Order: sequence, then structure tokens, then C-alpha cells
Amino acid sequence: MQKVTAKTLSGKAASLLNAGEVKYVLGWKKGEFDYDITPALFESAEELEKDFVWNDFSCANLSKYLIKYTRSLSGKILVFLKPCDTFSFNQLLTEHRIDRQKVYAVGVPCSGMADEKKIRENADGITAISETEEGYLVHTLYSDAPAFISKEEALLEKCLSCKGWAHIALDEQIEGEVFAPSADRFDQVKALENMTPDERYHFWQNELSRCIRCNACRDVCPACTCEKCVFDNPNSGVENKAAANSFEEKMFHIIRAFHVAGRCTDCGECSRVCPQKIPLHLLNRKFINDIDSFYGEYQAGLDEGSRAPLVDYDTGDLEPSQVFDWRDGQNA
Amino acid sequence: MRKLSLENLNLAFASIAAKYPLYLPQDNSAGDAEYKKWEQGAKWSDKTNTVKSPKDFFFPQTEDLMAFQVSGKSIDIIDTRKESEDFVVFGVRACDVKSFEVLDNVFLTEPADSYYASRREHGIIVSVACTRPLETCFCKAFSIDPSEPAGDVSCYKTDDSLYLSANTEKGEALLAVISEYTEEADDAAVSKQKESINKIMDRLPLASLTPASFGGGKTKEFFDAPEWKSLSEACLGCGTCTFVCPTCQCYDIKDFKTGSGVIRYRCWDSCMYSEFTKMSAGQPRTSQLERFRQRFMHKLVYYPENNNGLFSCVGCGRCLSRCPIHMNIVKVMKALGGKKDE
Amino acid sequence: MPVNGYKPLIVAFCCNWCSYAGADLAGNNRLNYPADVKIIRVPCSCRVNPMFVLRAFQRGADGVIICGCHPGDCHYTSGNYFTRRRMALLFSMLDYLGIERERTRVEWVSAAEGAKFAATMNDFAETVASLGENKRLEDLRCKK
Amino acid sequence: MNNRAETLIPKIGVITDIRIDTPDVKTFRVLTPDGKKVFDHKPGQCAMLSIPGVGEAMFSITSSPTNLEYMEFSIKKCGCVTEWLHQAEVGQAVTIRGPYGRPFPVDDEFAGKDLLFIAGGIGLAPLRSVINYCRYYPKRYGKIDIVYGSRSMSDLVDYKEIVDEWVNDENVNVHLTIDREQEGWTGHVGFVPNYVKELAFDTNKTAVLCGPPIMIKFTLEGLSALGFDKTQIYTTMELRMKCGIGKCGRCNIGSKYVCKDGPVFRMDELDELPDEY
Repeated sequence: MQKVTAKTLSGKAASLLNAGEVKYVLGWKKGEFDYDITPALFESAEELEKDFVWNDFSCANLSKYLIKYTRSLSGKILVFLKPCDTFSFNQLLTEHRIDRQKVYAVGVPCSGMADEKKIRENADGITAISETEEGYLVHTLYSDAPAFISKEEALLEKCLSCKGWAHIALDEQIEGEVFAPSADRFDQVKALENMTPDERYHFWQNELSRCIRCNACRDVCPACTCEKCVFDNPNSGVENKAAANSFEEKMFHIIRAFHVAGRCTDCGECSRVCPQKIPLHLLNRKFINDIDSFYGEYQAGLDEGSRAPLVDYDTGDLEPSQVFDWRDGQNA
Repeated sequence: MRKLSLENLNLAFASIAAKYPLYLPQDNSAGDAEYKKWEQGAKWSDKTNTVKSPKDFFFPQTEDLMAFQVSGKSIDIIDTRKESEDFVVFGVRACDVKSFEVLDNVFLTEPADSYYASRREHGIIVSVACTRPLETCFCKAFSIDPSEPAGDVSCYKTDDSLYLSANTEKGEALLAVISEYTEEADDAAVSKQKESINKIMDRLPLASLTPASFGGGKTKEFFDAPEWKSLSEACLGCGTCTFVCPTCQCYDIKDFKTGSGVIRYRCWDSCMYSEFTKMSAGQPRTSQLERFRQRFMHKLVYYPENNNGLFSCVGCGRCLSRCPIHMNIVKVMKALGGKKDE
Repeated sequence: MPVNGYKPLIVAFCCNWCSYAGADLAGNNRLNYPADVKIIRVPCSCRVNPMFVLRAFQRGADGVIICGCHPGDCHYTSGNYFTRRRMALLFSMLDYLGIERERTRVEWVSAAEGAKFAATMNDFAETVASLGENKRLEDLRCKK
Repeated sequence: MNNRAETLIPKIGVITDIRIDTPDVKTFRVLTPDGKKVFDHKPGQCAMLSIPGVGEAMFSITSSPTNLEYMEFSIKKCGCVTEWLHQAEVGQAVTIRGPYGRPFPVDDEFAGKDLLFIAGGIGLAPLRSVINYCRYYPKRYGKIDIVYGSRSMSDLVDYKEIVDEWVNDENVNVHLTIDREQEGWTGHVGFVPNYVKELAFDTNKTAVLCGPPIMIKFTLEGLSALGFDKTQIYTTMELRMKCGIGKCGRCNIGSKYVCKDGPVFRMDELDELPDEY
């Protein structure tokens, strides 16, 4: 359950709208059920009153929409950003993808988001989800009493290792308690590194074989902002939608992750939206972990204007041939 | 009606698999169901539906159409088609069975698509009634009864048994393969199950959804509706809805250069993708709004117009649970279709 | 360098200014290196996009080596520094996906190092030969 | 299985002649490898040409069905396939499948009518087939008027045929125009829509339009101003196609597929469809 209420946020937005400070509000809109929330643009206090929602399912990172809206709309756009979303926002500013003048960024303290897919796994026919301090009461078609799932069990993957220690690059911050980080985000990466190559190969072969090449991971990614994606270029010889074979799957996922390496803020949207639940963040985190350990710690989106590691170098950098020995030494 | 004790289910699967490739929804490592080839020890998933629909069996995501050998100025066409063999798809839900009819209308109308037709002829479909429809299910809106699934064989799974009845010759032949494990039974248990399914159907959150205001000839009515703007606004333009949809049938034909020749293959395409209609001469659908509108207009207006009122949606609910931004046909129907009642 | 009669196919991306000249020198000096090393000349080692490496494997390469000027000697001042970072990350990622780490290599070979070029190729071909055919990054459509 | 009518598997064609029409339009003659016509078609229909590894694309068949020897395609260089074709030489094999689409109603609505063909630029290519068909059967149709315009003299497609044959056909009136004054040009200068208005055609004609969208738009306005009804005007459309048989799902305008229900549409039919082309 979020500490800050939807009322607080929509009230804030409504007053700015009414005062003429902003013309649009980019937020989350409620759906048919308690969990199917859609990013949406609100233009009036009435719309906010009717449809605005802020709860544990307001997972969507809204920063990427600002590229589109700052280009197509005239007038200031209020956007609600969770602490982790602000990294994406700041990275987009660094890359000059957003017209900052058109944005009124409001930071929202977040108490951690819930993963609808995790809740769904053990509940058929969810009719309602009520949020409590400790977790969720899941009402279904098939049991009279609601099932309880704790906040920790239902937590969204990215929130397990929350990096939301601070909001950055904001116009205004709503006061409130922020979720405290827990797990080391590189645990799973290290676990995979410690497997044998055969084990790793089979792990990824199994995960990537489910890929249906829907491109949702790419399309949702706030770092994937090319005007024309290499995968959409028919002359590149890359499959952009055919799940042709395991080579193409690896090719797509390696290149997708590589193209955002050094710019990926680890916002976790790719894994969240994957219809086949492929742990795509483990590819991105591998690059982040390698960058951190080879070239020094770097958090994309933390400092506006910072130089991404892949467009930078040091004359004393590690040689590719030394990478494995060096890392094995670190892990030992 | 034949009755198969669930204790003998694996033996029955083994007998079928000895004769035909047998595909069955099984749980994968991500906790979802997917169709996989049956092998000894495989467990039939309890999930109501698979992530990918079984349309893959008849209209695979990627398939080779032919090959070419090019030398100098000359071209040889190589027919790479292989003779299909009979196969069994087990555990298909009523909505997905209906989706084959929707696809048939496209692929089997003249000129028929022989790749699809041959697989349809060889596929034996065993459907199963839904005892646990989900909150995202709305097949009833499209007059599909999950307690009366069609297919070559229909079956009903109770706590201890599987009740099977053949609807076609292919189905009879399949039941003959497992006859040693089945016995004749009356339909008391099945009637009871149907009744309970129908009760659940009435309680579903989307039970009252209806496509009544849509249908052929309504292009003008809906095409310029202002609602499309807010509905499509958050759409990412990915292909998730299309690729999990059992009735989406758009495809692309592309060439792959192998180094020694060329393979011409077909793969699923999505009208949500920006290059779907892109030509060197121009782009008729320049915005995501137009692409988004195309997908739903096709399902709710264009397709019924060309197919005697049949909608190109079966209410399986896959897009409801998989869309990254939770925009789906139900929201579209409610936003556009509800207007007239007010 | 056949191991049990198997000869690996090696793709070597060589920068125009140093390594390609190094390969030339190796040839002029009649130094032996396997004929199954296919050299692709690139203006600078940093022209090698990660996709080139994957594409080479797809098209049947069993090993991919990228050769450029020694760090500090790049014709374009800093190109090979970028190569170094990119390939370090890419190779590490390939290893992470369970693809044999010995199939990829970066070596710095100057125009004067004909002998180093030949020795590098011999050594790499031997290493790759001992791994056998590339199975984990193959595309069956290209194997006909 | 191979005895099925297989529509996605093409036949082999060979380019036996290449004519340079304009700086960016070439006309290709295609025959089977043993020198026969690949298939019969009706005026206005299309065929899928492809070069394996380059791509497949839909082209209107420019030659008339009454030509029993060969088929011709006038192709403007504008994308991958067309660029490749433009550098091809005589003897090059291509793959070809078809014919696709609904032809012009030459046996029904056109019969006995005076015909008015209006084309701009490469828009003449799809009309050449029907024009020559109607010229071949002069008794079936009334007078034929052709208004054809292009950017310049050198951009007029099939100029030789127009001058040598059409102009000399007593049943045909040819009205040529180019966009700007040019040395050596004694004909009309100006845009097609204005020229159509100037020519003030009688409204008892059936009109057929093909050209860039902007030309179509203004010519339509011109024709309406002259008193033409939408049921008297036909056009032929082009959208991206992959299958040619109404299954791949991309060339639709509303519920109609251009490859199957078109490419020929009557203007009042198009009016019923959403404005998305």
C-alpha cells in the first residue's frame, strides 16, 4: 500500500491544472480491474477525479512518453515520477530527448510496486485486490475468503533491489517515506556467472526460447529512443518479428541489451512487460555489473550530462583478453 | 460418451503419442502454460489458458515457404514443403477452437492457403471444457460456450475422470487408439459440470459485455470516433496483443539469404508495427492511433463485414493479461460500444 | 591446424592501418597461417559493431578475432580504445550466455608485426579447433 | 500436395527486353524461359514480381491482354525491388505470380461508353493496359480521350507509343501536358487537373483516373465541377502488399483489400471506405 494517497497526487495536479501552471497531467488511469492500469494523459480536474489512480499497480515508468508528448503538445506537462523513474527521466534529459522546459516533474515517494503476474500465479479469476499494510487480499471467483499474499512475495522484481534512495531532477517533490532497498541487484548475475558455461547456456536457451519477438521490451524501454530502430530496418538483415530460431533470439536480446548498455538505468520495465516472463533485466544488469567492475561504478541517469561508459575510455582499460581472469579473481 | 480414469491418463497419452505427435499444455519454468510435445512424465497444465494460442500449430510464427537457388541471371525455385503427418493438439479451450473457424475463413477461402490447409487437415483437436474461467474471459460475448467446446473430440475433466466424446471421424479414430483405457459412461457427471460452468459464467466480471453495437457496415459510425485518441495514446506499438491473439492472422513474407541460397519464409506480422504498411511511395497509417484503430476495427467491423457477422475475437482474454500497458479490446468495446445506450 | 581433420573457419576483422598491413607483411615474409582465416578489412577496429561478430558466427564462423592498432597508435587517435571497451563487454556477455569464451579474441597487431599476426592466427585457430564446431551461435539455415 | 493451386509459389519469368522510358522509368518485357506468355490477365490486374533475396512487390501489368506474345511492366525506380530491377540486364530471371485483383469493368460498365483516361506521371502505367485493350476493340467502345501529364517532356512514359500509335488512332484524342514550359515542347503546359477543366469534357463519358494522390484529388474536384457523377469515375489504387490474395492483412482500406477487391475502385465505392490511403 502506498503511503501517499491518490487524492494527494490528483489534488496537487488538479490545482496546478486549474491555476494554469500546467496544461496536461501524465499519470496512471484505472482500468477494468484493480490491477490493469494504463498510462494516460489527463486534461482536466474532472478527468483526474474520475480516473486517476495511484496504487501498488502504478508500475509504469512514464518518462518515455515525455519524448512523444513534449514534441506533439504545446503547453506544460505535469508528470508523476517514482524515484526509480527519475533516473530514466534524467538520462533522457542527458541525451536531449526531452524538452525540459515543457515538463513539470513531480516526484512521488513510492512504497514498492506489486507484480500482477506474481499475484496471478496462484490465483485464478481475480475479482478484486485490496491493499493492506502488509500485503494484498486477493478475492477470486473460486474461493469465498480472499487469499493473502504478502507485500514481499508480490513485490515487483525491480523493487527487490530498489535504487530509489533519492529523487533527482525534479520541479517538486511530494513528501513521504521512500521504500528501503534490500537485496543486492547483482545477486542473480553473480549466481549465473558462477554456473558452468553449459548451465548458463541451457538457462538462457530455455528463457530465450519463449521469446515471441513482440518487441515489447524494446518499445517500453526508456533508453530505446532511436528514431529508427536497427531491428526495423529491412536492410539490416535482422529479424524484427520472426521467432526464426535460437540464433535470432540470442542476436536480438544481446544487441537490444548492448544498445542500451551504459545508458540503461535498470528501471526493469523490460522484464515487467515481457509477456513470456523472460528475465531480461539479467542481461542489462550483466552489462551494468561489468561496467561497474571494469570501469568504475556508474549509474546511468544519476548525473545529468555525465558521459556514458561506452562513449568514453581510459588508456589503462582492461584488455578483453583479461576480462575473464580478472573477474574470476574478483568473484573468488 | 467415454470415461477415462485420470489414473490412466498418462497411459492414454502414451498410446496416442505412440501413434501421433501429441501436443499438450504444460507448465513452463516461468509458471505459465505452453503447448509442448508430450513426453513420458509430462504433466497436463491446470492453467485455464496458454500464453501463446494454438494457432501456432496451423499458422506458425515462422515457416519456410520455398527456397531459391540463384546463379548468374537464372533462378531455380525449390519447393521445400514436406508432407505433413497427422498430429494431436490436446486440451484446447472452446475459445481457441472457435478461433480456428475465424482463421479458416481467411486461409481456406479461395484461393486457399495450402500450407495452412494441409496442417488443418492433419490436425486432430481435442478440446476441453473450462472449469475455471478467469476474470479476463469474455467468450460468452461472442456466443462461445466454454461448457460445449467443439473440436474433433470434446472432453470434460472432473476430479477423477476425463469424459470424452468424438465429434468427427478423426475424433472417433483417436478415441479408438485409447479405447482400452476408456469405458462407456452416461453424461450425468458432464451435465453437472456444464451446469456449474454456466453458473460461473454468469458471475464473471465481464459477463455482460456485448459486441452488439459493432458489426459489418459500421465503419462510418466508429472510424472517426474521438475515443480512439485516448484509447491509443499509451499504446507502445509492440506486437504482444497480436502475437498472443488466437485470431490475428496478418503475416509478412520475407527472404533470408543463407549464403548459398535464399529461403522465402512467412512470419507473423502486426498491424501495430509502424512498418506494416510502409511503402517507398508513402505510409497510409502514419500514427499509432491509425494502427491501433485498424486492429480493433478489423476485429469488430471489417472482419464481420466480410464473414457474415462473425467477429474476429473469441474472448480468450490473453490480451487483457499480457498487454504491457493494459489496453485491450474490452476497454475499446466499452468505450466505443457503450455510447449508444446512453 | 586441423584437429582430427576438422578445420575451423575463422573470421578476422583487421583494421586497415595496422593489422591488415601486418597480415600483408606476414604474407610477404611467407609466414604460414591457416588458409581458413578469412580476413575482413575494416577502416578501424572500432568499425566492428557487435552485430558483425554475431553475424559472422551466424554465417558459419567458428571463431572471430578482431585486430587493430596497439592502444595509443590508432590512426584515428582513439578508435581502438572504444573497441576495447565494446568487445570486453560483448565477449563477457557471450560468455554469460554460455558461449565458449575462447571463440572470441581481440589482438593488437601493428603493421610491422607480420610474425605476430601469423603466430596469433595459428594460436587462435588451434584454440578454436580444439573447441570444435560452433554449435551455440549457429544458424541452421546457413548450414547447407 | 503439389497438385494444389499454389498461389504463393511463383513462376519463373525472364526479362527479354528493357526499354528506357524516362530517367526513372523503365519498361520490362517478361516471358517464360521458353518464350511464352507467363499467364493471361485482364486490364487493370497486377502481378507480383520478385528477385529472391531482394524482395517481392506488386506491379500493374502495363501491356494489354490483347497482346498474346508477352507481358510488360513499366516500373519507376523508388524502392529496393525497383532499384534492383533498374540495374538488371536482359536475360535476367525474375519470379512472377498473378494475376491479382479486380480488373476494369471493360465488358460491363465500360461497354458502349465514351471513355476518358486521365493520368499523371507513372500513373499511365496501369492505364496503358486498358487503353490499348479498348483501342483493340474500337466497336465495343465510343470515343476515347486521353489526358496525360508529367513533370517534363522526358518524364512522359511510353512517349513513343503515344506519338506513334495513339495520336494516329482516329478513335482516340490525346491531350498531353507538362508542368512547366520546356524547349522543344509545343503542346499544352500546365497541371493535369486544370487542363481537364479547360478541356471541359462532356459528362456522358466514363472517366478513369490514375496518378499521384494530389492530382487525383484536384482532378476529382474538376470533374465534379464539370458535372461528372462519382459513379462515372474509376481509379486504381496501390498499397503495400505481401500476399496478393487478401490474407496477409495490410492493404485494406476499411473492409476492402486493395489486392483482392481492388485495385480498381469506382469513386462512389471509395467514398464508402474510410479515408485511410
